[in-house]
Amino acid sequence: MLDKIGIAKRIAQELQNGYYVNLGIGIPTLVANYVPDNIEVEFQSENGVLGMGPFPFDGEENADLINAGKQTITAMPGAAFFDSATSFAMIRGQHVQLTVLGAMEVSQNGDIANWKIPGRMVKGMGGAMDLVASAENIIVAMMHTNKAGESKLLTDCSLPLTGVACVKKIVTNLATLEIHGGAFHLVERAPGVSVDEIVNATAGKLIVPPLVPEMQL
Amino acid sequence: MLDKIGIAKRIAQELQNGYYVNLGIGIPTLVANYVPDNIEVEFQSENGVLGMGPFPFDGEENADLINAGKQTITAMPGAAFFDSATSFAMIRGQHVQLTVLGAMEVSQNGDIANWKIPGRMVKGMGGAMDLVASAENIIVAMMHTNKAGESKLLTDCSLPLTGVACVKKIVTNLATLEIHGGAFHLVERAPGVSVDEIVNATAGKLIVPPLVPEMQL
Amino acid sequence: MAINKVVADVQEACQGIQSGMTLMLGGFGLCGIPENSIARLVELGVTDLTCISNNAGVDDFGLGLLLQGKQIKKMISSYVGENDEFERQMLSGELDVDLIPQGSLAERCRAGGAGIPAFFTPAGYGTEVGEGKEVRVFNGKPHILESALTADFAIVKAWKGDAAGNLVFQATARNFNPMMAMAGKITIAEVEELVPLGELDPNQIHTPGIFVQRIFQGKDYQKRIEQKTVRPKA
Amino acid sequence: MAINKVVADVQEACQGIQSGMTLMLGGFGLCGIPENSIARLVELGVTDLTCISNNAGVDDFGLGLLLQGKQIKKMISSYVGENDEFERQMLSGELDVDLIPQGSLAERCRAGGAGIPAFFTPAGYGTEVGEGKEVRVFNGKPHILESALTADFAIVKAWKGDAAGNLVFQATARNFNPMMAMAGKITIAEVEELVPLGELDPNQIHTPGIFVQRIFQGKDYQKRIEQKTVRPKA
Repeated sequence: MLDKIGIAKRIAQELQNGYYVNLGIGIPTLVANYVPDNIEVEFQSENGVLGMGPFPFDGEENADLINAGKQTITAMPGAAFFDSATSFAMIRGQHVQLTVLGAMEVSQNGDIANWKIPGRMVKGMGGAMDLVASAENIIVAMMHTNKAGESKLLTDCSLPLTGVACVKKIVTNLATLEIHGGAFHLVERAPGVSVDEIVNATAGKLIVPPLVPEMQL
Repeated sequence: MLDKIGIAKRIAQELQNGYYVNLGIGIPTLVANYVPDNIEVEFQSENGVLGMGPFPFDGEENADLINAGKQTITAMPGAAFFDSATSFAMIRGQHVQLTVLGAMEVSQNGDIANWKIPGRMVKGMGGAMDLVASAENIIVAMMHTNKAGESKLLTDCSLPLTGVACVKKIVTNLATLEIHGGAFHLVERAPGVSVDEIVNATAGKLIVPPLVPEMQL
Repeated sequence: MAINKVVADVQEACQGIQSGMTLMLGGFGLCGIPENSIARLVELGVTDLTCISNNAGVDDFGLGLLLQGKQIKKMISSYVGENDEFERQMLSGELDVDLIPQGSLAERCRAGGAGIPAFFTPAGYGTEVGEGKEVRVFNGKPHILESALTADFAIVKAWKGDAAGNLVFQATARNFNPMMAMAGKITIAEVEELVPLGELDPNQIHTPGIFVQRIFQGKDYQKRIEQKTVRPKA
Repeated sequence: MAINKVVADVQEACQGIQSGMTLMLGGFGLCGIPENSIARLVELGVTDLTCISNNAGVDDFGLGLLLQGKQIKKMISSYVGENDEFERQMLSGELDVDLIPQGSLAERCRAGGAGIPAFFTPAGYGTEVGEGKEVRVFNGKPHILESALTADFAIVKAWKGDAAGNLVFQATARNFNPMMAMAGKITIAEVEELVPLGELDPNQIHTPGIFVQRIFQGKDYQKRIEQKTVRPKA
């Protein structure tokens, strides 16, 4: 079974040379730590920076330079700053090759819910709706089940949607799955996880091929 | 009767302190020479400059700095350069207070035709359609009649339109006129021009008030 | 000559702002917010404001200060976390909240400033954001029609500015400020440094002065950091 | 690390451009046009091109060079004067011409790059530009629906650029270049000066590198002036 770092490491394998990547808050943020050495990628933050670098050294933080999670950051050589309209032009115009974000629920046709729980305080969707509606390549990083042990991979989402039929790939603590043809397709097992465990933790329609390899991390 | 310079001088009287102004090619360009001393205006050129200055001194021209007529220009202190989308955001968003342009025909409801003569080579509308459709305050600078002596102030335009119901004021070699309520309203006579001459040269509906003052230039 | 937009101070800059008005306020979180003008709005005590701003500040800073004084009737934002008083007023029904996808919010402000009354975007299709909005399919993909936003006053904060109203922003403090500057009937710009006319390179202006009606040099900027995140020196 | 977009020369930059493709070419008149790439298109001899460009050059420079070789099937422009060969081909029916209001052209390119498939604008309503287009009234004013433009290749010219593809333009040579850079499936940028990574101030980038796929340093720029207009020294 993977921990959050394991999920981030597995998603980092999806990075390709030349990708512009938008990482959501939480597990997705960790992906930046595991970029393979032999490729160049640039991280976009929707509040207006391309070429995000690591966090600043203590004492060198700049209040004018933050990421979408409002954390202080640095900029790499070759970075660019821009306004929010230009930032979402990049996203909506599909210039960002990969979007990684968390989710509360994903359905078997690729719907995603990650912004609102009825009856609880709603903080807003931020840039998530633009990201999921626009990206050609979205990977969801999440736990396979919620804190109550219920599957987050469903026939239909029960929560208000963030986007429709947009998720193509999911990496959870248990497995890598793809979504097409109205079903989850099991691609890889997390280390030490059996196919049965994944089947039991998946409420939506799940296609299991004869051979399910274990992830190589 | 006014010559082109006279028309430009009369239109310059319409300038008010703080106006951003877009001047079309031809007579309108001359207006920049007659800005009253006691006011500040800035000239916008739709190819991407705000704060246009005079033509450069010979030998100081810069191929990268031109106006919409492709003439070499200079920029004043406080000028700004921007792209064409931003430029027309200024125009379409009504941030430019006054647009002055020439016309082949104007109708009594404010339609304007100034870009195309069927059967002749069509060069294109350039920015004229955006300018006339967007501006709150358009002044047409033109001769009252064409080379054949026919009125250019018509009931309906005969040429393909550039814009509909958009012209509010016209300054010709003969008169200043306003357009409202589906008619031309005579406001001023050019020096030495009689009301009868103006009436005879105007094909569209013309309202003539009891008293028509002569322009003060 | 350049048109002079300089006003003496924040008091003069905020003249005419009245209760019931719609305001746009630049900034992302606490980054790039018009601190001086917000403080002045608190002083003025104007109420029933509709505030268009990506976020709502924190309890004791940014728009949180206006929420404390119950000056805001409605917030139009993309994300409003990090604010307990906001949550209290929203849950009690005192505060009306319209949540908009962040990219649509940015583009709707730009559209308002650019004279584009409406445009199609895929963001929000099939969600409650799309409810009641026209849907149209382009290239096989459903989009919804979103409308322009404008405001009685837009209030923005820049790094540098000049008397002509030209603005330059610093790093990610730019965010929503340029689009909001475009969309205000009257746009107030407060700047950290008001420089002499001609000092800003005309190639390097982020917001041309035509979009700014009033400009002044602000003071005592706190520039608070919401999430100070650092790594240890090696 | 920044993604490296540098190609060796104009030959490598223009690889893949084929007959029948749609190209966007930056520039206003002869100001800010991609001179090196246009010369390469002449060498390549590709034909049946659809060229989206505000203007069509003059007889012996700019896109006029492609017209001479009858390489262009269709022009999408706002203004095409100053070109006799253009006129001849247009009147003879060899060349198809789509004339678009300049602001709509700029916005349609931006929309293409920004994932906005269509938007409403007042420009062209009631004229032949509006014929066959959807009309809708906003705030009492009729608008027409205009659609996004994209291209197989966008070819732009900048003043300075870096390996990450970031571009900075000079004065009014910026014009259509930034929007076209956004709207190309592949965007080629030729620059007067390719500077080392990190030399451009990230605050002062006009076109962020994400919009550029290939960049090279051009040479032998003529930068012709169409209308040299001067005043005598006092």
